Amino acid sequence: MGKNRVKKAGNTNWVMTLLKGRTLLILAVLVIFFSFASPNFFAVNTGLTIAKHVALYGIMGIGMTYVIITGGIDLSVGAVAGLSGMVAGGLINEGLTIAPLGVTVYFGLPWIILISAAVGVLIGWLNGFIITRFNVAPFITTLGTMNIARGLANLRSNGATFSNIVGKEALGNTGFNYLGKSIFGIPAGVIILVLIAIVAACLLKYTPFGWHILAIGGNAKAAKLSGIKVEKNTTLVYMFSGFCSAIVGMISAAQLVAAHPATGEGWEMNAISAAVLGGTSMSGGIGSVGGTIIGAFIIGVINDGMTMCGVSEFWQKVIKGIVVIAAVIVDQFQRNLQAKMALQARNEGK
Amino acid sequence: MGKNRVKKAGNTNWVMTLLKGRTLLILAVLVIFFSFASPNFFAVNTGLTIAKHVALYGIMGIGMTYVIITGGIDLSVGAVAGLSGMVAGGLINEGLTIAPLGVTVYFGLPWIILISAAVGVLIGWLNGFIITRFNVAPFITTLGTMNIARGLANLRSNGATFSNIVGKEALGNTGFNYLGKSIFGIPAGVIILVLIAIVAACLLKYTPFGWHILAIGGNAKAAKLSGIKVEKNTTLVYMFSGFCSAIVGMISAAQLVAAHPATGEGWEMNAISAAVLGGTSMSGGIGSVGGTIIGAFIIGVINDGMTMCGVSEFWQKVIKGIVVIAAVIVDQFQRNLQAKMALQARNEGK
Amino acid sequence: MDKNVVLHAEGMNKIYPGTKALDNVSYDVLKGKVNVLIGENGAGKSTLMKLIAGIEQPTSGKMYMDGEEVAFKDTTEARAKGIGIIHQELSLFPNLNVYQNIFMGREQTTGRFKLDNKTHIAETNRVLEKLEHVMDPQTLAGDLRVGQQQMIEIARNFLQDDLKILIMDEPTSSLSEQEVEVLFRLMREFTEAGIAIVYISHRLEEIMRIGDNVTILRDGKYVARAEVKDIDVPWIVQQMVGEGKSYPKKDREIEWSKREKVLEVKNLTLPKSGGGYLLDNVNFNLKRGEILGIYGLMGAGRTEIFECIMGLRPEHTGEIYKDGKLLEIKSLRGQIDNGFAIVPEDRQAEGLVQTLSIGKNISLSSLEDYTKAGFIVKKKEDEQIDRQIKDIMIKVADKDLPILSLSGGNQQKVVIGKGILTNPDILLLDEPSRGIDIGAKTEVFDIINQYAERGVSILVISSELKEIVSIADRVIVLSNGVKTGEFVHEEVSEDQLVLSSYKGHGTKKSLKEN
Amino acid sequence: SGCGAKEEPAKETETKEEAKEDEVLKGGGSNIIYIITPSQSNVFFKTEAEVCEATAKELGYETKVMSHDDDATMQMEQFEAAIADKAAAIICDNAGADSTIEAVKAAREAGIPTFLIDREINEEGVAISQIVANNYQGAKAVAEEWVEAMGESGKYVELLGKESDTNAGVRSDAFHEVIDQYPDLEMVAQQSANWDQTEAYDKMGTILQSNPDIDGVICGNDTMLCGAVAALEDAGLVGIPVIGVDGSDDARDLIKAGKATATALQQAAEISRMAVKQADDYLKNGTTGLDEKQLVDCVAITKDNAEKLEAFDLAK
Ligand SMILES: Nc1ncnc2c1ncn2[C@@H]1O[C@H](COP(=O)(O)OP(=O)(O)OP(=O)(O)O)[C@@H](O)[C@H]1O
Ligand SMILES: Nc1ncnc2c1ncn2[C@@H]1O[C@H](COP(=O)(O)OP(=O)(O)OP(=O)(O)O)[C@@H](O)[C@H]1O
Ligand SMILES: O[C@@H]1[C@H](O)[C@H](O)CO[C@H]1O
Ligand SMILES: [Mg+2]
Ligand SMILES: [Mg+2]
Repeated sequence: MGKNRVKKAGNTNWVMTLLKGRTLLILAVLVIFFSFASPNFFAVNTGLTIAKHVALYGIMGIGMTYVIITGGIDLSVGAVAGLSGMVAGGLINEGLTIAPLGVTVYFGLPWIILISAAVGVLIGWLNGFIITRFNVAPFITTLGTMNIARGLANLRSNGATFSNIVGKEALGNTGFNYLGKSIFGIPAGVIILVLIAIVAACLLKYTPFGWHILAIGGNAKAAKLSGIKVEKNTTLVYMFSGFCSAIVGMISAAQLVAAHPATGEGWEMNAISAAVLGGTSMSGGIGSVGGTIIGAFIIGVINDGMTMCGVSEFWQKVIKGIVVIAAVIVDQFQRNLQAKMALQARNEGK
Repeated sequence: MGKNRVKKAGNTNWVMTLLKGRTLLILAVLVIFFSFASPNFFAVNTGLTIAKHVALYGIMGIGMTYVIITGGIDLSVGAVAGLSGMVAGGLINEGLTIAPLGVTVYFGLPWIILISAAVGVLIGWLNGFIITRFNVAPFITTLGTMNIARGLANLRSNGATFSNIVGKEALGNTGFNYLGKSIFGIPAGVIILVLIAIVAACLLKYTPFGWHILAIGGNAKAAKLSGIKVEKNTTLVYMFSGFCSAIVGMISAAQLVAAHPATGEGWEMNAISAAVLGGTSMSGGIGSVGGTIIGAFIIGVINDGMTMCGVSEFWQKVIKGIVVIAAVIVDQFQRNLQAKMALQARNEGK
Repeated sequence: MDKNVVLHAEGMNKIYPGTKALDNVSYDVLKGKVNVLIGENGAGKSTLMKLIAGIEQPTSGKMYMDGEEVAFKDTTEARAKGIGIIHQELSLFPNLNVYQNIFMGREQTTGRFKLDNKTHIAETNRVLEKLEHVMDPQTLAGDLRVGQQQMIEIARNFLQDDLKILIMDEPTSSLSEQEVEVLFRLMREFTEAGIAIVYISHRLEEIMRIGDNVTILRDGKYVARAEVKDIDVPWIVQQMVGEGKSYPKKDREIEWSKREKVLEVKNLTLPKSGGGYLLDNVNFNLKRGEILGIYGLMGAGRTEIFECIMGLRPEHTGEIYKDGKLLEIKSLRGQIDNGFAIVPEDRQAEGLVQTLSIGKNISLSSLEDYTKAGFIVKKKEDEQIDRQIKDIMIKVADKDLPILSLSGGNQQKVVIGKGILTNPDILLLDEPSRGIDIGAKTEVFDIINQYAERGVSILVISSELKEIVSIADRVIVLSNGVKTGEFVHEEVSEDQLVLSSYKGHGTKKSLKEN
Repeated sequence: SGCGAKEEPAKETETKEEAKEDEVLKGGGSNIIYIITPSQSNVFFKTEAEVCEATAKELGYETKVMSHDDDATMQMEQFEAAIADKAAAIICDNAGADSTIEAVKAAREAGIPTFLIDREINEEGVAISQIVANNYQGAKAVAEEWVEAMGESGKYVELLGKESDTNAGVRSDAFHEVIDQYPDLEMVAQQSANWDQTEAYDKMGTILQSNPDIDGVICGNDTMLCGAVAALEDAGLVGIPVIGVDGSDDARDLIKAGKATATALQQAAEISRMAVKQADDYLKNGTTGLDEKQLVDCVAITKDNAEKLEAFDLAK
């Protein structure tokens, strides 16, 4: 894990710091490149727009990072985003109809957000439960819940879009769309990203919980014998991932002022790429929130950069594929080099 | 691996055989269910139709099974299918234009099939090379090549479809579409599936190569120490997966008598589900071709069965998700039970 | 060159990033002899063997076999020259069965491709017969116990005809006297057939029995070579460590009868899947500050006792009392909170988190103790870690280095340190000295004693007689899940232990089995 | 009403004649009509499916509704399922002008008549009817509205539909046939958003960075129009000329609110009704009495007629 490894180089610190910035370097290169390729690329506003797009898979990527650290994977994130968006949109436009009583309840904004987030957490719990209780492979479990969540999202409205989800003064459920607006020029999504990132990073680095999930990913058996509640913590992690996805779903719905059941299709891949580009190891036990955010920005910069250069979507696909692989390869090299230097440091230390 | 464990039960054989048929049971249940649910379901023609559909992800699933056994995963299969279809379609309708010479070469059918298959194998090799040479995680590697292959497929025709790919007598490149027809009432795809399945099954069970990839998935380090060429074999496996996908791409193009660049989007998930439903372990080292084919049929029966029952696509998604998870859970139970019985047999054997 | 030398290695160097694992070592392997190679953890034994077996390539240096120079770029090439190796770390395929494991990489085929499983199975049975370790060749390796797996590891190398050199890197680390006997007999057969054996072990008394000549390495350098008949254990230790060291002799004058029982186990019974018992009505108790040794043949059920106590075997029956109170064992975490700590048998698989630093591996079990408002207070944590490192003498440059940068012995100490930091009343140690050198071993025992003195009660499993005799205040012996003996320190003698350890086994056959 | 069957060139009629002559399709035997559309989560297709289902039920048919997600292979599988299920007829908004032909042929061989809606295929004489909105005419109509709103000059952006969908090309061509006559209208960016709302929103947002000073946007369909408008609002560009195609209620509301200029209503509801009615006629009388290819003109929806629009239907 970037951070961790770095410390190792007692003496050769500055080289390490450089290496630590592995992916940061790649990001820098990309930014410089596009700044020349497209005149208006290097500008505050462009930065904000990219940040706004990045926020979405950044937040997802953080949840994903946690999951991958435990040695798992969560394919359901995109579908969960779609579902929670639909739940929110539905509650705003149609409220909650309790058939037997024949009444329709309209909730206030806080409740709407709470319920929609809860839906995500619930699916996350389901993932964790199936994975830990029946030890079904995470890939399959979340592939299954992905289908389930997507299906439910569509069933909520029978495939229709909830449009103009601004709520009504009368019902006191207005304001949802502010999740998509900017506050003091900073997109709400970006602010939320920062908040979640700070919390997630602290949890991971400064609390027993964080180290416990790192241990689970590193060696589940040893973790268990060290008295770590493997099942419980793993489940919590999937719940967190579900939560993040739900938030993303709401933000994206708010931005469009409309909730569409197909929202989030394929986003899981962006989230995973972000995490891995950020140095998270697919084999678990290694990963950092900071890295993931850098990873998310790499993806964002490629996407928007190429769009601004007017690259055809076909080439965009090809280039994206190449860059992702290349970035990870470079990352590998730097990591090995780091490990080497660590050993060196150690033996000099002797 | 089902097979392996079963042998252990020297005496309690018949129960074992029943358990061995784990997924087979599930399949049976589904068939019976749909036979009642939809009048025309239980019929030879329906069977053939389903088989024809299953052939596609069955073949892909076999390649995927090999990959997963080595402990990897191949997300590029769908895109590769799309690409090879486009290559074939392009060669038939437009031939190969060598700009500098300003000539256009038209190949005969065997060559067309060969070249298109080669493309798949090539991408498979690229996967294997990146994974073994730079040890990039298979998930990321194949995610990258998936984008690359999909992009190239679109670039080949700029997103357009190659229609009516029957070839011209004059150019001697006719006959491609027979890959999509039936021979003595049996769809060509099904025949190809059977052939590939037999070869793949024998390779896996009766040759050193088969042992070696099982060993790689079981304990790569030990495999290396046993003198097994881990890199080489792993790469071969990805090439095989690429080959299978290419074949699938051609069959599907032949069935439609048209090659469409978007063909195969999302098929990787079907292939993976088929393998896992067939008892392949995502953690590697365990899997069988026979199982995968059963798994493929489970998916096929669910899809076509629900379609014929007129289940809405949304419910289809939900149900499919549930069935996949449920099937794997059942599988788990039976497997544990099997393991127990195996031990029993062994201890009685003492 | 002497024609008794099958292999001569000249000026071998191996440099790992930052480590000089081997420093210009020359080495002769003598025909028909047991060539012993010893040295402390990290001395370079395995490295030298890896070079000879083609697993790693030397940074510089040449090797000669009967006169001509040889170089191996992988194990296959070495094997072709008749060199086989039994690896220090188990390297089996849990997903494959016994005969697949044995023949992996050396498959027999009928025709060019078809695997010949008839032969595989027949050969497997033959070899296992020879090893007196009969088992169903169809069994999955994953279902075997450590010891049995070690046997498979050994069996693999017994197939090779045209074997010239057999390297055995700590083959006995998880075998008990019984199996060791068998092994030694086979080794004799080999040497008589003119095969050269290179034998690595940390069990010095073994070496004195089986070895012909001894070569000693220290810090990657050649130190000395001698004929076994001309030397004794103290001499070896002298050469290995530099200054003399041996097992600590304990002289504790304690009236155990007056000490209160902290742990009382009554009628502990654990059914074996498919009939029979892993543990059959086992009773024993543990006093404050006492070190209770558990001896037994591999497979006797010792680890199971620990698993029951730690709540890993909910299916067990019988009562376990701590300080007189009956425990209802819920979870492993619960047991840790109840004041137990376990140091598991298999360091790599169950003891360490390889992705974490040395420090974190030490503090992992007790992180909650260093938190304020839910957050870890770095200072508190570091204090404890540093104290542990000092306390149990872990040799480490920087606690933030990856755990795998430590040598075997120090890794073991880290695992023990982790257990101790939960400050337990009762410490369970399963084979705490497996595969660590005498230096590290004595240090580990010092640690054990030191904590016993502080009033911690300790249960320690060991398969090594000398060790358990010298360290334990009291020893109980398990055999086939039955408690067959109990001896207090004064009266423990090695032969008594051996005797009792067989009591549990009826026929000669079943004795081979377990 | 803006709808009606168009005459088509004689030559096509001939080819159709000989194709039609061969035999009359009786249907698979059951009373089920299979309704296959690209997706249920796109209002446009959803309306198609719903109207088809309703009309078919009125006429006493069973229905099975499914969507192929623009995956021709999946569509083929659904056709084959329909054949196995002995469907009476298939109504389909297809997954590709070329890659659908084989599926329709297969149905034909099984005696099942296919009626295509919204998107045409590149072969005649296999389907019984191809009832498609006149995308070309419709796109041109809204383009004119847009040019006027633009005052015949300014910078603009085009959001294209899925390249794989013929309609995407047709509409873009039509747009430019009109717009390119005005030299002062300058296209500063052209990107595909794959008919998708979120993608349109993101792409628009990005494009606005390289071209903050644009004066108008043209979109291949309404879902993209909605996404684009949302992005424009974020950039404070409310009310600049924006057009789309489809005539969805969401687009209508934006037009009413003055946030969008116009959209071309493809009378999805009408088209769907026609398809089912013709299927019914055909099954009963062995002929629809109409040509295979039927173009239904689109209606330009602007502020003036917006409130008459409801669920892709124009109140008479
Ligand atoms: N792959 C490696 N990378 C870096 N250093 C290594 C590697 N393998 C071994 N070393 C170092 O080389 C030295 C010798 O290791 P080796 O395994 O040969 O010791 P050993 O004598 O076998 O010890 P033990 O008795 O514990 O097996 C040690 O310092 C070890 O840390
Ligand atoms: N996987 C297994 N299946 C069946 N029986 C087993 C298994 N593992 C262990 N046993 C039984 O449990 C008993 C004890 O095994 P275990 O390895 O715990 O003994 P041990 O005394 O701890 O030996 P070791 O010295 O290896 O720790 C043996 O009789 C063995 O038959
Ligand atoms: O005509 C349809 C609609 O415009 C839909 O919105 C996208 O696909 C096109 O083919
Ligand atoms: Mg060693
Ligand atoms: Mg044990």
